Amino acid sequence: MKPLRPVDDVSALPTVTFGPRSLMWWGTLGFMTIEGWTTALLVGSYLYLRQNYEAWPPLRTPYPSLLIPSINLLLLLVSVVPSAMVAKAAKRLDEPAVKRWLLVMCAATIPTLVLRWWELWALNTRWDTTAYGSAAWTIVGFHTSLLLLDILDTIGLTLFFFIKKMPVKAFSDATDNSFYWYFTVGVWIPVYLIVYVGPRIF
Amino acid sequence: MHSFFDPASPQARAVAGLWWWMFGVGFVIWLGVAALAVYVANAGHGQRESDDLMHVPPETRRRIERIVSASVFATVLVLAVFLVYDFSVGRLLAQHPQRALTIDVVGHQWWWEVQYEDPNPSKRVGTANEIHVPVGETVQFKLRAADVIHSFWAPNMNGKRDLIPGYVSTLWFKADTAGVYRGQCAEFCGLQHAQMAFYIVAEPPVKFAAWLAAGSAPPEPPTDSTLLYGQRVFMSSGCAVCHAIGGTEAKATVGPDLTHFKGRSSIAAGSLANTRANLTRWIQNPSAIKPGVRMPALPFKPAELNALVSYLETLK
Amino acid sequence: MERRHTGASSQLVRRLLGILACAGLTAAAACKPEVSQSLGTTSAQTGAAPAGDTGHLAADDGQWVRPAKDYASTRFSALSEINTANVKNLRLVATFSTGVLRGHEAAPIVVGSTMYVITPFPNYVYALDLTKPGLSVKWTFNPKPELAAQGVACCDLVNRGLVYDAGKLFFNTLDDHTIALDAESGKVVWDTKVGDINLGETMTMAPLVVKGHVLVGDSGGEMGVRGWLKGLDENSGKVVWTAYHTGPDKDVLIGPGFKAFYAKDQGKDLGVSSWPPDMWKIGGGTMWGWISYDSTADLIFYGSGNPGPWNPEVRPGDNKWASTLFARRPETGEAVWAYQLSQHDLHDYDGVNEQILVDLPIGGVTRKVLIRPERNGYIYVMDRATGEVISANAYGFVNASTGVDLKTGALQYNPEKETKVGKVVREICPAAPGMKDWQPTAYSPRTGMLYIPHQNLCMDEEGVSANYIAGTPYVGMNVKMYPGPGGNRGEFEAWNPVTGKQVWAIKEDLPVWSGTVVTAGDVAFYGTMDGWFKAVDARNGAVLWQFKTGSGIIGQPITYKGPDGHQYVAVLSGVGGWSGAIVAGGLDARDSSAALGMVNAMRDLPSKTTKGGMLYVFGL
Amino acid sequence: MMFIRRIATTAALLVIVTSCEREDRRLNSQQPAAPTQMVPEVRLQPGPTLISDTTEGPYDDNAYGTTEGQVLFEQMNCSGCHANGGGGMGPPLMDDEWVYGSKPDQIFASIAEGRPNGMPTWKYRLNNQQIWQLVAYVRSLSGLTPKGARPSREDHMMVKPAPAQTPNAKPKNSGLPGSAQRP
Amino acid sequence: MTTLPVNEKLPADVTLSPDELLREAMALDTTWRDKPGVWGWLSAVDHKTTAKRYIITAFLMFIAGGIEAALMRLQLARPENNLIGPDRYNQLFTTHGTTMMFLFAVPIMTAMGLYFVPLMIGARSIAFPRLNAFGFWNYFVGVVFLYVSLFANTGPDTGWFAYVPLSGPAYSPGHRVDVWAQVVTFTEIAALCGAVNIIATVFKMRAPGMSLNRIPLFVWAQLVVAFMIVFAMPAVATGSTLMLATDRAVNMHWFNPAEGGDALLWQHIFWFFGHPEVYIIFLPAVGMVTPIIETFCRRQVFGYTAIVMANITTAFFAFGLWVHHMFATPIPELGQSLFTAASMVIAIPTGLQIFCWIATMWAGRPRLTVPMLFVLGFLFTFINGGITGVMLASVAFDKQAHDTFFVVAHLHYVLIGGGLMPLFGAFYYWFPKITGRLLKESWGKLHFWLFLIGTNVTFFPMHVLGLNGMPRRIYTYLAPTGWGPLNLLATAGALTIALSVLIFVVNAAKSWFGGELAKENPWEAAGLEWATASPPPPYNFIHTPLVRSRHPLWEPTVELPVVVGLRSDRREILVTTTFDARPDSRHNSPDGSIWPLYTALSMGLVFIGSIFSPYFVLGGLGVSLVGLLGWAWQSTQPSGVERVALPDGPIVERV
Repeated sequence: MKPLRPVDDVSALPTVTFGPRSLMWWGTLGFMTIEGWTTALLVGSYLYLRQNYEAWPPLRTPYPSLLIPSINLLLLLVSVVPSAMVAKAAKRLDEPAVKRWLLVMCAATIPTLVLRWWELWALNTRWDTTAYGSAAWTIVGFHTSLLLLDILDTIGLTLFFFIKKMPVKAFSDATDNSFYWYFTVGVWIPVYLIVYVGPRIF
Repeated sequence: MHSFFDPASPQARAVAGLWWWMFGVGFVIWLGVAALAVYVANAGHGQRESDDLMHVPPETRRRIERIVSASVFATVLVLAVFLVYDFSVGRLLAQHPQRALTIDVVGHQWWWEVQYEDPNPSKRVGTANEIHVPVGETVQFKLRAADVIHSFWAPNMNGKRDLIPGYVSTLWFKADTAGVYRGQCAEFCGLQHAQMAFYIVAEPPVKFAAWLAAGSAPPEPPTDSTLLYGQRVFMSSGCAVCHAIGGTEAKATVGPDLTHFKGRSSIAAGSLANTRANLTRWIQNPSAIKPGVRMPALPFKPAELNALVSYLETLK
Repeated sequence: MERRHTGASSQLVRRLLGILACAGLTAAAACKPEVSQSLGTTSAQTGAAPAGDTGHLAADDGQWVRPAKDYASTRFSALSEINTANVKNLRLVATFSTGVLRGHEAAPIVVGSTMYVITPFPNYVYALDLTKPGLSVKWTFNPKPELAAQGVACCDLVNRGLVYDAGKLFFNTLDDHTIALDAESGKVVWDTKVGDINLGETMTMAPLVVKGHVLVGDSGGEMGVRGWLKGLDENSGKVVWTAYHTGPDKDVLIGPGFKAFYAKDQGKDLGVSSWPPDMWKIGGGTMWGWISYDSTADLIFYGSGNPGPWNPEVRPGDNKWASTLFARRPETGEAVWAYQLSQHDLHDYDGVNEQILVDLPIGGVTRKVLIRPERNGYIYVMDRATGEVISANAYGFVNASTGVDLKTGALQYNPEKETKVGKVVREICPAAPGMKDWQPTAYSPRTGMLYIPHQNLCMDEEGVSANYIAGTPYVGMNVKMYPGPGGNRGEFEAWNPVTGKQVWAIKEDLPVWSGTVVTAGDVAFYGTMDGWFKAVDARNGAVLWQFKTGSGIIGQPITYKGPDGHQYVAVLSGVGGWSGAIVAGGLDARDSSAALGMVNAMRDLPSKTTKGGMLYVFGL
Repeated sequence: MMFIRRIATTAALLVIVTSCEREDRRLNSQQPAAPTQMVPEVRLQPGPTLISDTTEGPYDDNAYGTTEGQVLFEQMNCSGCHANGGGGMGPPLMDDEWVYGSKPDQIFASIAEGRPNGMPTWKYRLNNQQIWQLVAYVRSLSGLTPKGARPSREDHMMVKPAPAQTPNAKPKNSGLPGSAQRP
Repeated sequence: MTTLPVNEKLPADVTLSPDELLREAMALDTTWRDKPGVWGWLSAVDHKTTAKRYIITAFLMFIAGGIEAALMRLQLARPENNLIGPDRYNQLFTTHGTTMMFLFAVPIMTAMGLYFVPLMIGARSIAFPRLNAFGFWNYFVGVVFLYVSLFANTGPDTGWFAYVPLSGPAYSPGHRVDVWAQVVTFTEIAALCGAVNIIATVFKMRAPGMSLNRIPLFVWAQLVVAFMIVFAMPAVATGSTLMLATDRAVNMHWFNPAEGGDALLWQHIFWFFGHPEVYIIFLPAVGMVTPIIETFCRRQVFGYTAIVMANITTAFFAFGLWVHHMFATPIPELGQSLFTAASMVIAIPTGLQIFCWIATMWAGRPRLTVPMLFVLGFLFTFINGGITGVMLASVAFDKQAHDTFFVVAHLHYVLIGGGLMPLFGAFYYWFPKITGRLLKESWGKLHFWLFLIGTNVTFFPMHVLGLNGMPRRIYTYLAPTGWGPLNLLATAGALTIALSVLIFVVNAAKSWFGGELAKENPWEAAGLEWATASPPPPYNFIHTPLVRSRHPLWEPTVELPVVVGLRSDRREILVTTTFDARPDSRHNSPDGSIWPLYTALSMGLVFIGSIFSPYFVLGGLGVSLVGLLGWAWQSTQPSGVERVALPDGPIVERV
């Protein structure tokens, strides 16, 4: 074994970092890529199946309704604001603000999940009637699972902030949680356009 | 009779030519690279050059660079030639015939339904598991699947084509050598994928025309009493609810059409030679020969079985 | 009863014509001048009866001796006691329970003072005395058909009626017997078995007696039968001739006298060469609908049913002579001309509908035409001497085809709606029962309009494999029906055949599966499947009166003059038939392909009506 | 420790035995016999309670056999009359009403012998194995067989919920009262 | 020598005394060692522990798959043989394919990465050790599930690519295909967890100074493959879990042509994963070849950059070839030609790498040790498979050879040659690092020769069989086909392979428990993994090494430069910058936890339960929720004073 010669001392380096400097951010990014790609594949398959139809949605299947999905889209977009405020407060290590905005974030995001139920039925078809229905339900359903996971994450984080002493690292986690929420909302925009608006336009 | 190496059509011949070329070039490349690897592994050149673990002398490096670049270039070249050759073969195969005898083939678990198309629908000829084609004439196949994916493959004639539910695929070839060629389902299709074969009988156009003409005529009705009894057994048992015999009341389409059954060389989709003994064995217990086959074993008495087989033997 | 030979002397015919012309003129005097001419021609036509007392009876508007009223199939009654002004006072006079709970599609008939009613399977025949209050039963006849026949009847166990001629009643039983009864005593005169349920044949049509021949056809287009029309000797029941609707010319009775108008229908043995080998033997082309007779030309007209199986991919070719309109000689069955309405039929468009024989002013000339509101969605107006199509206009929403090419006579299919194996083709309109199924139209010479009860259904179809086993269904199609555009499943429509335009229409929620009758009082009657019996103003479609019967109505209303000299209206109520199978057969609506896809369109019917079997008679 | 091992072994054996039955593709096996004794169709019986021998359908808990029954159901044109279970010319099979009883051997008898109101007799056309497979499929339509062995959707037009989605059901009009059945 | 990206700030004459090192090592050992006992064993998160479990399980799967293969070969040994019926045979070949691809090849390649990547880049651990353990347990649940099912006669039987509609609800009743779909789901989750881990680890945890151009080639290969997994595995997850399983369980119509679904969609989706899958197996293997050649030829590899670029191009092209598995399907001819060209182009980077290795050997002094022999075996065998692969890119020829034994031969040449041979070489090469003991060379040579001969005797005749018309996946054939003799030969070859593997197993077992002790760096190799003890301690390195070149241990310096300052009283790891690998922050790595196992089991409940009833999904999710909460609770325990780098401000200390 070669003798070791110390050439640098890292003890002054920070132990909690935010954003791309933190490992967790990379892990989040990795799973975002996987989930985003899965959504893209589903959307690709949806468009592939479209070639099998003379009309899309198939004849006798009504267009998806737009009211609830549009409201929900709006709500999702609005929910980005408290989410950004959480991240901003977390980056200041401002615990009261983080708690406050987390509550607001919960209040803004949980209804989206509730609305999602009607949003599924707003597809105006069942998953087991045609391949169109299957594809639309699967895409929206898959996004629902992302939504559910992220909302559970937010709820858990909020809960923990209120009931226990959180380590400083939790502030970094809170920013990653917001980061993930941006993704969840961002990925919904093309899905909304393709699944709900798309059949009416092209 | 069942081999890519004995092409019996221009299509298969072209591909076989491509293959022999690829084989030759590939073999030379393999031999060259393998020999080189053995040589460098044993020669220990490096000893003469340097003991520095991390670096080789610049002149050696340049020489190696040149050799590696040349090899890569050679690879690209060979691939380019291959690509051109392949495309030319591909274009030959893609030449859609102007007018061709069209044969509809439907893949079933686990047999092949065959229908010869004709603008006059009453001249259509149906058979199963054995396809007669005229030598020197392009034949087009329209391939469909009735249940799962099958793949139609007669290596002596042309490559395979998948039969996929929801799609109609086409395949064509021109047999140029008379003979009997075996083919087989090439896409895994369930329990009896292994025994889903068919035969292509390439014969001179005159003979083929005669065969086709005979195909649309029903067989001679039985006369002697055993045969009549056999026909009655057929009609009054489970046979008639699955099979059809032209000119009789049996017109079912679940199993192969038996109108000219004895004219075929094999039974059970190429599983057995079409002999009396085999036929008897097959009818007695089909799943003993093809486990999982959909044809049931029916409880025939020996006399019935005998008459039935005798009757089937007359369906020329 | 005096026995009349089929070859009635021309002298007699002339005499009858004279009498009837007089009758027509009398009637004409009572109505508006502008319609009198068409009435006159029609009546002359109508009354052109050749034989026996049926001629007198048919001419007598107080009677109703065959479901279609007259040979021209107008279902028009010159009775006018009940009219637009007083129809609102119509009340129930008598009822009679038939004791059967299947679809009652039959028309009661009235001969003299007796009303005869035939029920669905088991095909009881009742003779009801109209002179006694409350329709007392004179006699009952039970033909005791084979129970097993129920297993091969495609669309409920209906019977479309019996017919009276020369003292005898003629009807078919589900198990393929044609029976002649003595009308007075109800005793069997003869009983001929003309079909075989083991081959999938059943009989549901009402026979027609022409020149001493009882014309009967078989049902079973969904069972791989070979369709035919037979002419039976009226007196002995012997089969005089059989005209098949598939197969070689000699079986179809196409002889040297045959001349089709269009090239597509010309050729030798088309009934064989337009089929894959042997398939004509199981190719359907049944005959279970209506026959009309033109005594001047001495031709019967009728259409054959759908080719089998439904799945068109297994029967490439035109599939002649299924879905074909035939003109034949009644005594020999010899075909004079034929016109295939739906070549290589894709969607079960049987051609069995009624044809109404009238003379119409078309393009300034009066032409002898037949009018067919066809199942494929077009009203064909054709020259009945030659088979030329004069016009063919859609009388509802049609997308399965784009029209009829009047040059070639061919139906122009829409390739997008062509059924495919293994692929659902969506929104095919009209659906398999067509724009109009068997339910017959009436024609009023007073208004010059057709009164068409029909449905408005579309469907999804998927071709599947079809296996032929004699005596079992041979369909090869998954079907799912639903309401057509507009959402109303039925319509009662008035149509002007001269202009080829709709005049008025009543949209009904449920298919209008009943027949109709129109009177000189300008009232048209029809029933709905939820049990309403309605009287409407024939001129404008205003509903003037309605009565809720015990079950859905799919029968054919009639009107007659009772022994008391007053006009009555009678109809059988009892839901069923193809469209009512969900109630009559107790089907499960979770399977939308049940009853060949009809159940999906009728899933709410059980909540609107129940089984029944009752005769209703209404009077003022 | 011995105890745990014994439990583990039993559990493993149980898994193997139970799922063997459900997944088995009986290809070469001996054909199941026809029921030796027909179960009466009517509940009403004179005299003391009659004990009858009810047999289990040999394919009721066999997914492959049930699906083979499904194939036969189409090939033998059962679907022509009974549609995809909803009925048409024939009575519906997916409901809980059984004119001639819902027990496997009763259905076997209905198929094999035919029934007077139009059901043809199939015993000369199908062998016992095929009839038993049909029995399993017919029972699966109305949720009478174990759920795991019932077929899912077909590659056809969607016309009805798949048997696997049909809730488990108790039949009506199904032969003898429960107390009279010998297990 | 290139300039260093890292400042060497400390005086040049300080070295650490053995005493200091020992104290540090003991402190680190207490901090990092997995807890003892059954509970500790189940909660272990050390990347080496997890990777070892992976390797052993995957190798057991290799044996299982091999036994299945041997049984199939015995059935095919002669025509019309009656040893195994079609039903069993179908289950066997499906399980064989599924096992070898999903449960052996991909996991073991990932596992080698999970073991060696942190060691090779000088890291204490992996980025997300608990996620790593979770991944393994998922995989393990999948393994157990598949084999319990197989013994319960519920083995999948529609081939490892489970083409619909045969695998769809209408033609595969029962739960056999569901088992396949869920096993695939488990392995996908495992692979994705591994891939995310490797990406984060390689990007953020490299030793100071290990800039992108100094990353060892094995690590490069693992990085490229991790990216491939991230884009390939979701495809099969989509296909099997979101489409096939839902078609089967809740009547979706993805693949029902009647209702607008499409059987070809499955093939597109599957091969969009399936083709990259081959490279997911192949690239790590060639990543193993490079260090073996370097070490035993005592030369740094020729064309480092070229090989890295070759890896990256291969990865890109791998996603553009899937259609060449579908040439026999009715898809447009123009599209096919495009895929032919792409399939041929991918031969170029592969050829380039081979030439680079040969050049390296040429310039070096090869020692024919067992790992080297396996590398040579790899070259012979893989090139054969590669050439047949180029042949199969031809649409015309592929239509003949597709789905025949020719393809079986080709894919085994590629996977055994390109995957298994380097892997065996790697076993011999790294065995001493993992176990601290050397494998016996003589046994190894016997193993190699038998394996090489066995492979060629088994698979070479299959080329001829395929062209003579023998389709794959047939359980029997008739005597007149004339396929008997070559099949018998192939069976003999298969048994030879079995024998050789048996020799390896015995050798490994004997050596592990009583083999010759290995030194820290027995081969005098250059990689950082050899800079620590054999087997490596739980903390990998006492101090994080500092890297000045691609071959740190071949540096002519006497001492190994290290950075100090990481705490030893908690699991602290060094995070460096993505490109230059400058020290950036310290990160607290989590310690052992039972929650990954709990969560994996509850996910198992979800996926396995979903086969039987959708309600299991809801219930299972509820149970999983407990696990996730517990996991999160444990992850948010207070950890004392932290130095927080505010995003746009100074570093502050907070509790």
